[in-house]
Amino acid sequence: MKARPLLKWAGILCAFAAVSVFCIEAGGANETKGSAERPDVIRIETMAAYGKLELPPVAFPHDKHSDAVKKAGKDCTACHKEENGKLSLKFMRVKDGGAAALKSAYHDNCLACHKQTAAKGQKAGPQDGECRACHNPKAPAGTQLDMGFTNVLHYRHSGSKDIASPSGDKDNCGRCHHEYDKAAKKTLWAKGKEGTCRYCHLDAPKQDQTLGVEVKSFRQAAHNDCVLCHQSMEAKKIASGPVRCAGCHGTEAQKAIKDNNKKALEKVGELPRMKRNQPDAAVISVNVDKAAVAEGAKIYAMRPVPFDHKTHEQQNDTCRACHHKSLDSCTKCHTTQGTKDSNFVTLEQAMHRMETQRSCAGCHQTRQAEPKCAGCHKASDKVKKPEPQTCAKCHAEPVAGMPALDPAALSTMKIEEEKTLAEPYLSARKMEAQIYAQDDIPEKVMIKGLVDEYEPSELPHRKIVMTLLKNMKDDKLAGFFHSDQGTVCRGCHHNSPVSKTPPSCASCHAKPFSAKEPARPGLKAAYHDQCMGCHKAMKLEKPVATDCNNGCHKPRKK
Amino acid sequence: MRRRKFLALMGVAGAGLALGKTPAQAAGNVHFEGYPDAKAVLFDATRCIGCRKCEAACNKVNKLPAPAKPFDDLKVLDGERRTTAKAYTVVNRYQPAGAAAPVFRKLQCNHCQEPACASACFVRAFKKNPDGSVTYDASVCVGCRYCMMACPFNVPAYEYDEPLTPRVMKCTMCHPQIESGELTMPGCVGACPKEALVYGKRKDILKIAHARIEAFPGRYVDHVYGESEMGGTNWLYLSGVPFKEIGMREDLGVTSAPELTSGALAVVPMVAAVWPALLGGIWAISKRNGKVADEERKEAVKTAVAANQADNDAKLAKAKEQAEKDKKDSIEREVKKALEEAASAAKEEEGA
Amino acid sequence: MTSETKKTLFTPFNIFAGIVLLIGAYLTVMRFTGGLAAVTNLDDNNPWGIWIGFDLLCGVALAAGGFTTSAAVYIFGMKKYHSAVRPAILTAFLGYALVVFALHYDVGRPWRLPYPIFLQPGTTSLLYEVGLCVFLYLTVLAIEYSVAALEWLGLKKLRSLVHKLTLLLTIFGVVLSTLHQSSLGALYLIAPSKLHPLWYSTYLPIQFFVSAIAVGLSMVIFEGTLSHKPFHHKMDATFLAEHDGVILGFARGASMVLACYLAIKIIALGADNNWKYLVSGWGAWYLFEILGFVALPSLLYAIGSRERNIKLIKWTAALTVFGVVLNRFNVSLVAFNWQLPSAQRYFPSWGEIGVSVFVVVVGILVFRFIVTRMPIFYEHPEYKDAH
Amino acid sequence: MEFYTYHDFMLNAKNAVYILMGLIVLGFVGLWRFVTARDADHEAESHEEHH
Repeated sequence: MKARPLLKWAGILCAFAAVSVFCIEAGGANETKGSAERPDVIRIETMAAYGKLELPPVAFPHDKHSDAVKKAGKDCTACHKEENGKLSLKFMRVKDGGAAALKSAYHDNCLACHKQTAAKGQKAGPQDGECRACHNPKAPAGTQLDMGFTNVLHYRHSGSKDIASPSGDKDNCGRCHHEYDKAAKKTLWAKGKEGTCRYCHLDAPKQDQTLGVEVKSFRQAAHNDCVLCHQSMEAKKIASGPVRCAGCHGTEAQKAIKDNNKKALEKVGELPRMKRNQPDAAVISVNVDKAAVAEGAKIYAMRPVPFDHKTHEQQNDTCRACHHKSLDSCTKCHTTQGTKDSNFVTLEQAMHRMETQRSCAGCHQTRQAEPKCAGCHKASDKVKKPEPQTCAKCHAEPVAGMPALDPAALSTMKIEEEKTLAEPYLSARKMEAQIYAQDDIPEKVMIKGLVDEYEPSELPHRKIVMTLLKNMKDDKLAGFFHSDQGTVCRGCHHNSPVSKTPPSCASCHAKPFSAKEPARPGLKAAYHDQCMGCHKAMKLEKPVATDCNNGCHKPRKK
Repeated sequence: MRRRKFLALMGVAGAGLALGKTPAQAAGNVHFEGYPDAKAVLFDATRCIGCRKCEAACNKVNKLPAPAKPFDDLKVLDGERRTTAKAYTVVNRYQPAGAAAPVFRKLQCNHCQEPACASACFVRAFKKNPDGSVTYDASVCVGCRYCMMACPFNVPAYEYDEPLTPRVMKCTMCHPQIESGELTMPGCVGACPKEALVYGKRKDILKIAHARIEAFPGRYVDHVYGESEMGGTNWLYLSGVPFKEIGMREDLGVTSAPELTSGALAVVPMVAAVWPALLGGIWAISKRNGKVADEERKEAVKTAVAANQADNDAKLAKAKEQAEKDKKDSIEREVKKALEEAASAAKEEEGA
Repeated sequence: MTSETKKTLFTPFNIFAGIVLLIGAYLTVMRFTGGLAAVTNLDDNNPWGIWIGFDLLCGVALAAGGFTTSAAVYIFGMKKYHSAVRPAILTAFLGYALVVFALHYDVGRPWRLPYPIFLQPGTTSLLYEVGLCVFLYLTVLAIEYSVAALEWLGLKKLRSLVHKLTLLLTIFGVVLSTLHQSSLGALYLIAPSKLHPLWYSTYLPIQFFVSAIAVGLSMVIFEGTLSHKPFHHKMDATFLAEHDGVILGFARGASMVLACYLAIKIIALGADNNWKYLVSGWGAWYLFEILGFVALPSLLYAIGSRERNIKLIKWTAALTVFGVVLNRFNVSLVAFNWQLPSAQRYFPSWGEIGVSVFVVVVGILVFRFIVTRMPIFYEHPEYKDAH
Repeated sequence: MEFYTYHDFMLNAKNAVYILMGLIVLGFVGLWRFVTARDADHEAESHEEHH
């Protein structure tokens, strides 16, 4: 009899164990699943500034709310207070007044509205007591795509008749571009000093000591200026830009914007240049120690580079592509030693670093990744330093009869004057790819490496060369860099001097795995690697690399 | 009495536990780098085009039976394959997420620096040769397949359809053919049109592999697979996609197979050395305990009887009687029970 | 007597045994003419199936009753369990003999089984250690068991000579059992990448050894219970009188050993910091094993021995035996190759199951043959008090 | 938890094991007391029976 309660006890323990096993399993199985893209979901975690959050942040669907408010016949002021005639981006307040105030701002207003709506018998959000409905850690996170303001979009604004200049000027730049005037205590248009918003409006709001104001974050500035303007236009029934989150930050919307940009560009033909007094051409040169020069010191530096600013403007989406901090000239911050403002990135690095798209070489390299170029320029393999003759392409050799490009003289020159110096050099540049005379290019090359298995392979040599040349037509960048005879040949005939009659492949590539040159491929691999590698990079479907008998080889006749 | 025995048992168990772990960690501060001139093969997945020429060459060089589908039939690549008794090497195709083109990977014996198969074999049928290859001797193999259990790369295959003379089959790095002068490099390496396979001294091969990573940082994952996996292998791999995307385990660790078992092997002599002495001691103690207890009991009874004989005679007699009766009852009960059980058993048996 | 024998020849068990023997014969022919592929589901990724997982691992574990009982009686001086020794030794002897018998089916060239010991020892292999110990222990068990056979045959002098070796053989037996019971676990130490981390541990050898003691004790209880019915008439008064005492004592021992095993299992979990794996399907299966078949039987044994509940103890013995079988299956089959896609996982063929059943039935038949003839459950009248 | 050094891993694992060790020893004592609790009763009972 005594055994009974003990057995019961053991049974209960067993059941408990079994239940916990399944609970643990259930816990493990619960993984957050990927949800559809929600550009309007904002994480509300303002309270985090006042200590550890008691409950998870709230995932707030903004568009859903603005639609509901609109439907209810109210406007933005239902949730956003006005300050100096402008809506505050914060919810039901102008300033965060501490943890308690914040908490009640959200709880009182959200829940009150939900309650009212529910009382009217309409679909409403979570009610008092349903904490986890808002503070839901498993709610889908919002995914907001960055909104890019390209030069075309800029033109669509600057060229719009609906956007008038506030000061009555011909140009409407002042409608958006501004500077804070300390004396007037407000923002004013500084004509000719416009830059992109991000130069001043950084990722986070920042107290500016000299101006004595807090400079809004880019996010605040963009929402304030773009969205509120769009809204006011909309109120005046003028066709305008997006006002909903998804309108800028959604995939669909961005595609639509891109399409509209394209249409606008087609309509105008060539995109008008921005009016910011930028040069058509300039000369990029190292900074010099003027005092030392005055004393007659000689300058040892790379030759200055004539730069076609106008062409590069057309090739880029935004000014920020190169001018990442300000619209000043590169050499202002990037000196030979680098400055604190440039984070000690030197001029050489700023122009040649491969890891960044902002440098000349880095940006040009991305062009080489295009299939038509990639056969020779296998992008990922670029670690070799460029050959000396490549340097001279940009760092112009002095040409008789043309003005000398002297760093010392350039350092005191105004940018408008540089144009006259640069233009002769730019117009003298050969911008078309060159090749040897047709007769000097062998038409066919017979490769007899695998004669024990296959008939000799026939390489359509001239056809290949001419195709490469054709690919470079109408391409200024390619034309400029391949304007010497023999440059194109080096795509295959590598590691030997440029020549009309380069050495045959077999003169370097013999048997594989030589002890002295273990990294050098044997002849078989050298051919296969070169041909297949190029075909693959250029995305040429045929011949299929593994189709030996129908591709390059034919089985040997017995 | 019981408590004392329990404590003794616990002591033994404790000693056993202690023995089980300490030698395992004291495996000795020894380190081996392998044969100095061992050869290795480097497989570069960024070069492999999946033409199966290596498979064909391997088949030819090792005189393996012809496959069901010819080697130029690339449809075979649609399924993932492994090495078998009839194919020492196979090439598989993978489509890693985000990669533009499929990636190929060749499988064969990796010729571990410290082979698991050799460590696991209880007849020493596997041998690590000075040229880096790991070879197998069928003339002593019992066919227990522990080598296949041990191999972290799932390489050795077995002739399951051989009733009496099954062999374990795996790549030999063409050791016999190179030894005899028939080949200068493994068959697969010689056949590769792209030099996706490089043959040379392991030390040089490692240098080449690292040089390639350095020369083309964007092209390769910064790791030479096999440099340290399972203590290092003599078949090394480079890849442009994470190795696990091309069917290679990245969680094998760097501990070689012999090191994994050295701890357990170290305990073996300890058990033989410690157990007999310990057990003998326990036996002696328990024997003496038994004797002492017997004497004590006798002594106690004697004293009690002597002291109480006079005035307790009657009581004792009564108690004895009672005890007697109890004993009888219990025996009777037992016998009765036994009889009943026997009867019921017999009955059941009859019934059946 | 003869009529009785005839009458019992066609019992349901005998008919079943006959069928199994016929199937076994067929499978034997298939195995040795068509190779392993003809009868098994083994493949290159799964070289070891139930012939190792059940016949070898479980066979050896379940035969652990021999060394635990003889050690308890002869070394630890627990004389009151004396009557349990002979059945346990016989079970162990048959168990090991059957393991070796079954291995002949599994290995490729069975006649080479002596190679590792006599021709070319691969001493780095834990399988060599297992092989050597099983070989030696089988010899020890044969000698230990031979006392009964010699009594049956009436060879008094030889019998008393062998009997004098009892202590020596027992100690030797414990040493060998310690070694190979643990080494069976150590076999898997070489494959950390294939065995699920919840089951893989550097403590595997100790886990196998301790669980073998637990299952050894349980097998004495379990097998005693099974034998009780058919062979009751063969059991003498001492055996029957001691039987309940044996059960209670062994239950208490098994409870502690199982608790010890549980402790080792949990420590192994902590030592490798594998807690995270508990929160998964594998974790649930692992907890099912150690809670349901280690912790629970330990508790039930404790309750049973405390309350002197023989019935509960007997059921718990069955639970423990099943639990250790489950553990061996988990290590060798379920959690082994856990990372392979399910299509490449192993499941035994009917032929493999058939051979395993065949081996077990052969064991039962031999056991029956011996206990009905030799002094196993009773003391030979001529050798009473000879120990 | 992620570990970057073997030392960190061991520190974490061993901390857990030492705590487990304590719990296990206590558990053993508890189990042993549970199993043997009736032994005294039985001895007492049988003693009484004899008188």
